[in-house]
Amino acid sequence: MYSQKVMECFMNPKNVGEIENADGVGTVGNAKCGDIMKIYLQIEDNIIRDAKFKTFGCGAAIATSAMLTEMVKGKTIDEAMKITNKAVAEALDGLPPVKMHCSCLAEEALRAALWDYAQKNGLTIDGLTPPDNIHEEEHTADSGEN
Amino acid sequence: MYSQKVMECFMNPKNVGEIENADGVGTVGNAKCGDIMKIYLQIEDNIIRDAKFKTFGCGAAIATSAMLTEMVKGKTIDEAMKITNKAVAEALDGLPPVKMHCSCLAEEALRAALWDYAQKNGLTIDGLTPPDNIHEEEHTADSGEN
Amino acid sequence: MIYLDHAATTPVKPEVLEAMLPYFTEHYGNPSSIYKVAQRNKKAIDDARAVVAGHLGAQPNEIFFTSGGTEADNWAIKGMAEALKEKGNHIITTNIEHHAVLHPCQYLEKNGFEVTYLEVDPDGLVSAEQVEAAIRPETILITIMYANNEIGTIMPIAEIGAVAKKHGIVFHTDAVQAVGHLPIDVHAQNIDLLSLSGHKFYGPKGTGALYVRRGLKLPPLLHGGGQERNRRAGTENVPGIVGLAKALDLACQDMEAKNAKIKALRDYLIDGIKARIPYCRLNGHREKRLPNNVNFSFEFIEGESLLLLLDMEGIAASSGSACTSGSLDPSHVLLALGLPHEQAHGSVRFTLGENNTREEMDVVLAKLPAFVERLRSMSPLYEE
Amino acid sequence: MIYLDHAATTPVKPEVLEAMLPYFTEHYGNPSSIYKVAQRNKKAIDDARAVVAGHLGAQPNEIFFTSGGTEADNWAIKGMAEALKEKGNHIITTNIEHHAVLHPCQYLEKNGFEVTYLEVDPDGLVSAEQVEAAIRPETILITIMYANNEIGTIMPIAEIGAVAKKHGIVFHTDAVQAVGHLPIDVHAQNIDLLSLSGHKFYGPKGTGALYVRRGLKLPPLLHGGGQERNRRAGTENVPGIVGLAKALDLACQDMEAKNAKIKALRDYLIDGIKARIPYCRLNGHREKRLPNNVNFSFEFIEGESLLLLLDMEGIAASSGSACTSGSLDPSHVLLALGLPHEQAHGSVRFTLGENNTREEMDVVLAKLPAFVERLRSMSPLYEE
Ligand SMILES: Cc1ncc(COP(=O)(O)O)c(C=O)c1O
Ligand SMILES: Cc1ncc(COP(=O)(O)O)c(C=O)c1O
Ligand code: FES
Ligand code: FES
Repeated sequence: MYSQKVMECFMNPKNVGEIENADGVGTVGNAKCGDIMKIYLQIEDNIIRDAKFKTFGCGAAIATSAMLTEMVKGKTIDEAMKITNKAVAEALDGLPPVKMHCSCLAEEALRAALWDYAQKNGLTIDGLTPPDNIHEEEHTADSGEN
Repeated sequence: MYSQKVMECFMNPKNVGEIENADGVGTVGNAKCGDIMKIYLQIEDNIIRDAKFKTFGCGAAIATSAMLTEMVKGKTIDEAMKITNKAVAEALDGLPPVKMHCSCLAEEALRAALWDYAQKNGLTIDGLTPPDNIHEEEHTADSGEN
Repeated sequence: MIYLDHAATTPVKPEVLEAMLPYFTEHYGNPSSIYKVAQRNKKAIDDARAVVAGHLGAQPNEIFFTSGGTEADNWAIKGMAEALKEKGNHIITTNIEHHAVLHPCQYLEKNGFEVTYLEVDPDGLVSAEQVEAAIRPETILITIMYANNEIGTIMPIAEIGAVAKKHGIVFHTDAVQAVGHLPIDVHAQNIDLLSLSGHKFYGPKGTGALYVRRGLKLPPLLHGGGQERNRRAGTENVPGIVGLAKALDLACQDMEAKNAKIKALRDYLIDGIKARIPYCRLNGHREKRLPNNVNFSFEFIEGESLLLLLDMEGIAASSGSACTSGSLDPSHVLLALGLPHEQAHGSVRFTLGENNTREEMDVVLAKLPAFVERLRSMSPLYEE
Repeated sequence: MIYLDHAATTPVKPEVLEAMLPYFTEHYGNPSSIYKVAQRNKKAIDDARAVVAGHLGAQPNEIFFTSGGTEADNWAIKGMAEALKEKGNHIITTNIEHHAVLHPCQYLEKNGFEVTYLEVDPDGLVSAEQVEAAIRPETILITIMYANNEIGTIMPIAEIGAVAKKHGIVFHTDAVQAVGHLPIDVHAQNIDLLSLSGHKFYGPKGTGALYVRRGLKLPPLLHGGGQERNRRAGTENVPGIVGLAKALDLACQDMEAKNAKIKALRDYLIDGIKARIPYCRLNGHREKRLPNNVNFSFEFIEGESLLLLLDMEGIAASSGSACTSGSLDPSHVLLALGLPHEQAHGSVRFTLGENNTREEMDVVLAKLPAFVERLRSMSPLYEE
């Protein structure tokens, strides 16, 4: 089901953990949906120096968390803002269709963390809107119970 | 599907044919149903001296015609009247359930021939009622088309 | 044995069985499961779907696997009726469909639908004009078989498809006798739904598929798990699906050459019977006919007895009659052609397969006349 | 591989496959045909029917073969609803049925029926008293599963059957997880309809059966040819039917001894997990439980990730969740037990089979704690 890259990122995920006194923290999803993603950013001079995550979720959720945190490190905020869920999925050599929403979650978590940073520092970031936890759509899957 | 006995009677049926100037002839069934049975009897001194048949019908119809005509030969009319379709079926080591009606047809044909004989000779035969060609019930079968 | 009942069912080809075998004992995991060993089975199903789609000119996501032709027919007809019941309640079909189509139609009639059973001509054909003339504002479905299972007549499917398209009416075809035997292109022929059954082309029994044109909303017939993209519930019959696809693939290889060969045998048998046996009638269209179908009525005799005699000589054929075990019920197809009852009862179908030979036809031609004569001599209907 | 997903599906046993093989390529004739070579297949089906009937305490003419458990469930429920709709429109079931029961019920709700979904207790049980209390004058059907597929809880079927009988209401049970694993006697247990599925007891996928008590008028779900005494149309899947019967026969041999062995392994695994992993919960009843079922919720982690880690070590298990590929949809069964969503998401089912060993359990017990710990360390919900 998952690409080898996803499995690699899942099995040996980078950036697991928390950043103490992080400059921005974003949490999206909720336990009811079975997915919670929490991203911690350390930002200095407009540059993301470090990123870590904690995720309660499926394999894709963990892999995208790991990939996304890896991708943003060293980027400016504007550059980070350009990272889409698609880019993360592509970096993972793709995700199964029913798992694309897990990458959305990652994108949302990043933006929530950036929003948190902006709020704390009285900044506005171009194109950034407040997080609203909309990860609620139904997703149907091609599988049965047994 | 059929017993060996049925197949034997079907493959080498006795008494196929007509009796010229038969003393009694009975025809039952109709082409619409796919079954016509015609039985010819030669009767002398109240005894059935000869019996023959012609049948348009399935294997069971042919086998029961052959068996029935064989069974009545040499019997008195009263004895012949006691031959039931069940007896014919038993003599054939049984018939598949959906084929029992074919043996009814044989019984009916015999009675029709006896009726014909009685009519021609102004007799009444105990228990004999006029033939009425009632071979019309639906029969369902355990099989599919393909 | 000389097997001449390929329209009833075919043996599974050794290559097909071989393709299936690993999925019974080795790759048995449930395709919906997450672990790797099951993923292989998911891929096997996806591959099979692509193969089936390819041979119909369809897309893989337009193919849904079922337990056979009957389920596919029931699903297409009852499903479309349910989906479109607000739009209308009229269905058009023919009077020579397989019971897997007729009986669902009759079931719907008991539930508020109206069904027009178009009458075929003496060769078993309906025309696109007949179909068009029967269309009403409330017509929601046209279901007409691709080729008839008893008499082999091939319907003008592309023309009917064009009429259906012109009027915006959903068109289903029961192609159980055609798939694997005739070239099919659902898009060129404007077919919206198509039923097929694996065991008619050397695949396993209990397998089939329904093609559903993308965008058509067909509700499930079997509700349950989310298999087949939520459209057909039930743990997938992986070996069966793999076998169906393999068989179809093989059937479509060199289809033209194989058909030419079978057609030649068919015509040899038809001409031979006509030349040897008086009072017989070839049922079905002489040209618009499945390459493997021979169906004759022999006057004055009944089909089952003839089948028994043939069987005693190792020749397996079938009666024209829908149900072989009761002659009170003659074939609705033969009656629809206008045959009198006794002729409908006296019909025999020979359906050829890839492995039949000219020698086998010669055996049939050598035995058949005497068998017919023998039964005629017992028949009260036959007077020389 | 350590296969621990036998409730999802089982491999076909070599003896079963062997019994099936001749019917693919050799004895392929259509069982409805008249010729001798097909009669053997008819007999094979009759024999299979007798075997299945025997193991359920039923009569052969009460057994109808289907394409699986899903079809059997759909047929029983929709069929009885159709047959009895003049009598009433109320159905009683539970909130932990398989979707093959729940979805037909929901379908019927859209078509004028009312369904009571009895709430199970925290162990997954309903009581006969609950059933009785839910009965209304218009109740026409009670459908309650024999044993649950996720948590293994075994329902008090005989008691429910007695209640149904007392009130003259038809009782169906989805026994897909029970047949071949638990002793069943439909007459002693007052069961009117019972669904089973071949691939749950080492038989082939795509096979199943419905037991229908003699005298019950159940209209067909699949209309068409006259197979299965006019109740279930479609060319019979002869190898599948033969395989199902053979598998059931083998499953019922030494059932008690086999169950004792599996139960011991099950309990070893349950106790081992409990001893090694904190914050876990065994789902389902501790005693009234399928001999092969182990289902745990591990707090703070999500099931799929755990399954992936197990899979990497060659351990095949399944999540408690109905649909493994989307965690937004937690198992309706676990939620029905009263589990909070995050625990319902964090469940894993191990279902054992005849060939699992104690060594395999030891491997699972050796790996599992570290996997759970690893995922917990990534989880935002877990604070030591
Ligand atoms: C309890 C239960 N009912 C019904 C089914 C459906 O059976 P099948 O998938 O064979 O159609 C299953 C298994 O999938 C099951 O576990
Ligand atoms: C034209 C036609 N339609 C439908 C069917 C039903 O297919 P199955 O028996 O595989 O369900 C058959 C064959 O039996 C057929 O010949
Ligand atoms: S986070 Fe992967 S399924 Fe929702
Ligand atoms: S005479 Fe045999 S089927 Fe009617």
